[in-house]
Amino acid sequence: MEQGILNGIPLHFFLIVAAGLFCIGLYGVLGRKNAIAMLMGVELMLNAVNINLIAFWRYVRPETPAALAFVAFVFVVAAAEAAVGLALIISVYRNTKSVDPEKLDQMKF
Amino acid sequence: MTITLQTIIFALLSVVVLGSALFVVTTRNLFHAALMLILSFFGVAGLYVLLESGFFAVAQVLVYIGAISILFIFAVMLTRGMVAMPRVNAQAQLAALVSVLLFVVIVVIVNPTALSIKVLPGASERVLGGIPWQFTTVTTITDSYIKQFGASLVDGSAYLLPFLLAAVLLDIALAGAVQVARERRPAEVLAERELMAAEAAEEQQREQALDTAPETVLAADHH
Amino acid sequence: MDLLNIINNLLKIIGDWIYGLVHGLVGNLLVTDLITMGLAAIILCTFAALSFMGLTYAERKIVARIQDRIGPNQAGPFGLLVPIADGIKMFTKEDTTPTAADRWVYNIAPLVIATAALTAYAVLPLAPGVVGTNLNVGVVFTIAIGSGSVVAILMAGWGSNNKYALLGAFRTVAQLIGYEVPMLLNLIPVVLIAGSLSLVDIVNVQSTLNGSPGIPFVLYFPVSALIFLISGIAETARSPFDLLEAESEIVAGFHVEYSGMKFALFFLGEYVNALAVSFMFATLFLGGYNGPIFPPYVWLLIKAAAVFTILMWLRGTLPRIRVDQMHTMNWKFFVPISALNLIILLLVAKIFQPGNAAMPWVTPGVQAMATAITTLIPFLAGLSIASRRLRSQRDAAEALAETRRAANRAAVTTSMGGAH
Amino acid sequence: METAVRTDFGFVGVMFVTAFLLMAATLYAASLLRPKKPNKEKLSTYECGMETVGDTWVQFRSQYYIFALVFVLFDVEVLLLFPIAVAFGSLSLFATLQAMLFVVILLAALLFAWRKGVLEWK
Repeated sequence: MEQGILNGIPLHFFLIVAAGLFCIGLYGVLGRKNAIAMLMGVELMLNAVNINLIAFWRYVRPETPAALAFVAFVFVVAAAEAAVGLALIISVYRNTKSVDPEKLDQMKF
Repeated sequence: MTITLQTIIFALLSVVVLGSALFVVTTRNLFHAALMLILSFFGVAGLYVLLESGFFAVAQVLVYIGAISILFIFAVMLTRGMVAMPRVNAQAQLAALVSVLLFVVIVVIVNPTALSIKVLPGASERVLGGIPWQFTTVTTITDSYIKQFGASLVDGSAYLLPFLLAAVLLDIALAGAVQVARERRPAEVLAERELMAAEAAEEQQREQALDTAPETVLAADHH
Repeated sequence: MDLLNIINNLLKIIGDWIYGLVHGLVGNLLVTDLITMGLAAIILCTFAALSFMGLTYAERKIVARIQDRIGPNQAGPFGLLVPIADGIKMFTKEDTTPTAADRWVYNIAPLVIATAALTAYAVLPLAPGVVGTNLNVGVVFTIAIGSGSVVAILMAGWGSNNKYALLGAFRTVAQLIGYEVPMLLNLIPVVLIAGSLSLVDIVNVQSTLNGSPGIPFVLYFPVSALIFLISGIAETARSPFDLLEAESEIVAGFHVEYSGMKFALFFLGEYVNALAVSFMFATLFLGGYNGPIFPPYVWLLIKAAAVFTILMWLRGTLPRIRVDQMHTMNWKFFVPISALNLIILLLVAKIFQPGNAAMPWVTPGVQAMATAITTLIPFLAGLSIASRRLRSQRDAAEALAETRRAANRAAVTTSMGGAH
Repeated sequence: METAVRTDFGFVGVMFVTAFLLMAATLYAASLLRPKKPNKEKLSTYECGMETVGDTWVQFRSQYYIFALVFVLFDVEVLLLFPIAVAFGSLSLFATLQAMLFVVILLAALLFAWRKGVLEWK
């Protein structure tokens, strides 16, 4: 059984790159000691998801825009997440002079 | 496998994307991390071009590089002095292990040569959510995909609801972020603190009243 | 083929000839494509760089005339060699990297800004069939590539490790991202009517070929065109929006630490961007290369030159605006008005869409009139409200100052009376 | 076998690389031509002749961040509006009304920021 190949690149190449990006992002979220760096990790993970969605759209179902709608909403969610997350970090930094999430063990400031 | 121009570009882009992403999660300097994040986004836009979805490549540049990265850089600069902090937390090694394991698992799953792995007992071919995993042809697409996508966003039977909800989500996100991030005048903050203190005192009084004379209060409530 | 045809299609004929030549030499289609694309890219970059040199000269001369000066007149006849002298100076000037600077970031920033500015020319339609690449998302591409300069400015500000550079970068970026919003919002009306994001399609809709209406979009959307042009000037940070730079008042903002060729690249980026805005305006709103009698590429150059002359004129005459005025104008006037316009346009353009069976009298001309009138009304209303408001604010401030002065005078006279 | 290059974005890539190389070559040529006589005074941070006081991290106001927030909102909005604008010719009146509603919802966010007074430059 031959695989569908686009311009000489099979689908699983994209999937593996996306998996790599996702795992690097995951490490960023879990392992960094800085809240902004953790959010950067989240953005990397969202990008990996987008690569997967567009790859599947292009290879499997290019005739329906379902995946594209998902990608657009991931864009929206990523923007909203970055906006609110960074606003929170700035606010917390103003009050505690720290962006280390481990130090945020109080319920209020 | 034949080597075409596209495969070479794909390899280069993959190296750029993954390399800069690794730099992002390991560097000590947050500003450099933000710049490398931009490079990674750029590489991902290149991957979209290879996937022949030019609109999303440009959208990636517009939204991720033009907007979200700017937010990140502003946040890095507003939380100044945090440029060189400890890179990793205590669970970093465990996190690395988990990430590598996850990567290995995904590679095993998407590896198309391992046809013998069956997701369910008795399943003859990997079928995930109605999409046959093995497909034979890749159809060509036309430029009308943007049009199709745009029409589906405002089509009541397609993605109209999520589209409007996206607008509401953006609204709420902006309102919340503005409320959290804006610098309030000291007088405003003081007034709010006084209000909170007054509320707390009132609460305490009520509790004391409950403690000293529970029966009467309960009786009063009952009537 | 007659001479007229040859002149009209000169660029295309030359391009085809070069392509054929290279193909004959190489034989391989892939390599031919790559070589010709590389040649085209070099030609476009050289064109942009040369026009940068020419424009600096033209701008100095014209602004000098506006301000009743002579301008450069020493180097060569009419000072024509000034750009070359400038170039030699830039090349041979010492180029310092401050010890405190973040070396990599500092050195790459000018490259990023110049590259981003030049890459925008890849989608510009120069004549029928002559375009770097007919990208099906060309309009968004030109705006998206502009975010490269935002990143470059932040890199320069950070990399210099200088308070003023960083503050200047912050201010510049606040301005650039602010004015990107009305620019984007006013692109949408054009896309609505053209039904395509490709710049070539947008130009074709404005021509009379293939049964298109042949109405330039400035007649459809005069308000959008105006706001787009003003935002474009602010986007390129030119006078009267050059307050982050304010050469005559404060140090030069984010590029205070740059000298020599790196500074020249920032300057080049600025000019190339301004020229790109002129070309974009000519393409999107003035009909691009369409026009009678003259060959298409001449028309495009005439239109772009006209827009750039307006830019120079504004620079020569208007005073620099204040930073609070700039942000107020954007967020409280341009953005709401553009969004309002968009809402109105969606409805009006839909109702007056040509080809509606119920209203056979609707032609593209009627549609253009409807959209133009319905957007002009809220714009003028907003303008009058804003001006009345500003005037009352100014009057109130002046009245307050007058009462204070009067009180001061009274206090002075009483104290003097006490001394007597 | 020869493969035809997809020239639409291919040229953008070529243009990008060419522009970058040309500009880098210019910088390199300048580095060959120009004098290089650095000294400590010359390489110090420029501050109108004064010694720099403190580090570069002066306090920035979060005003900048809030402008960026509103910008992000409209950027994403426009991104979603572009495909709708492309499809506009064949949209029904109902669909057009939905697109208008979308803009109205986002205009509400701008009005909120306006009412909160964060669009002022103080």
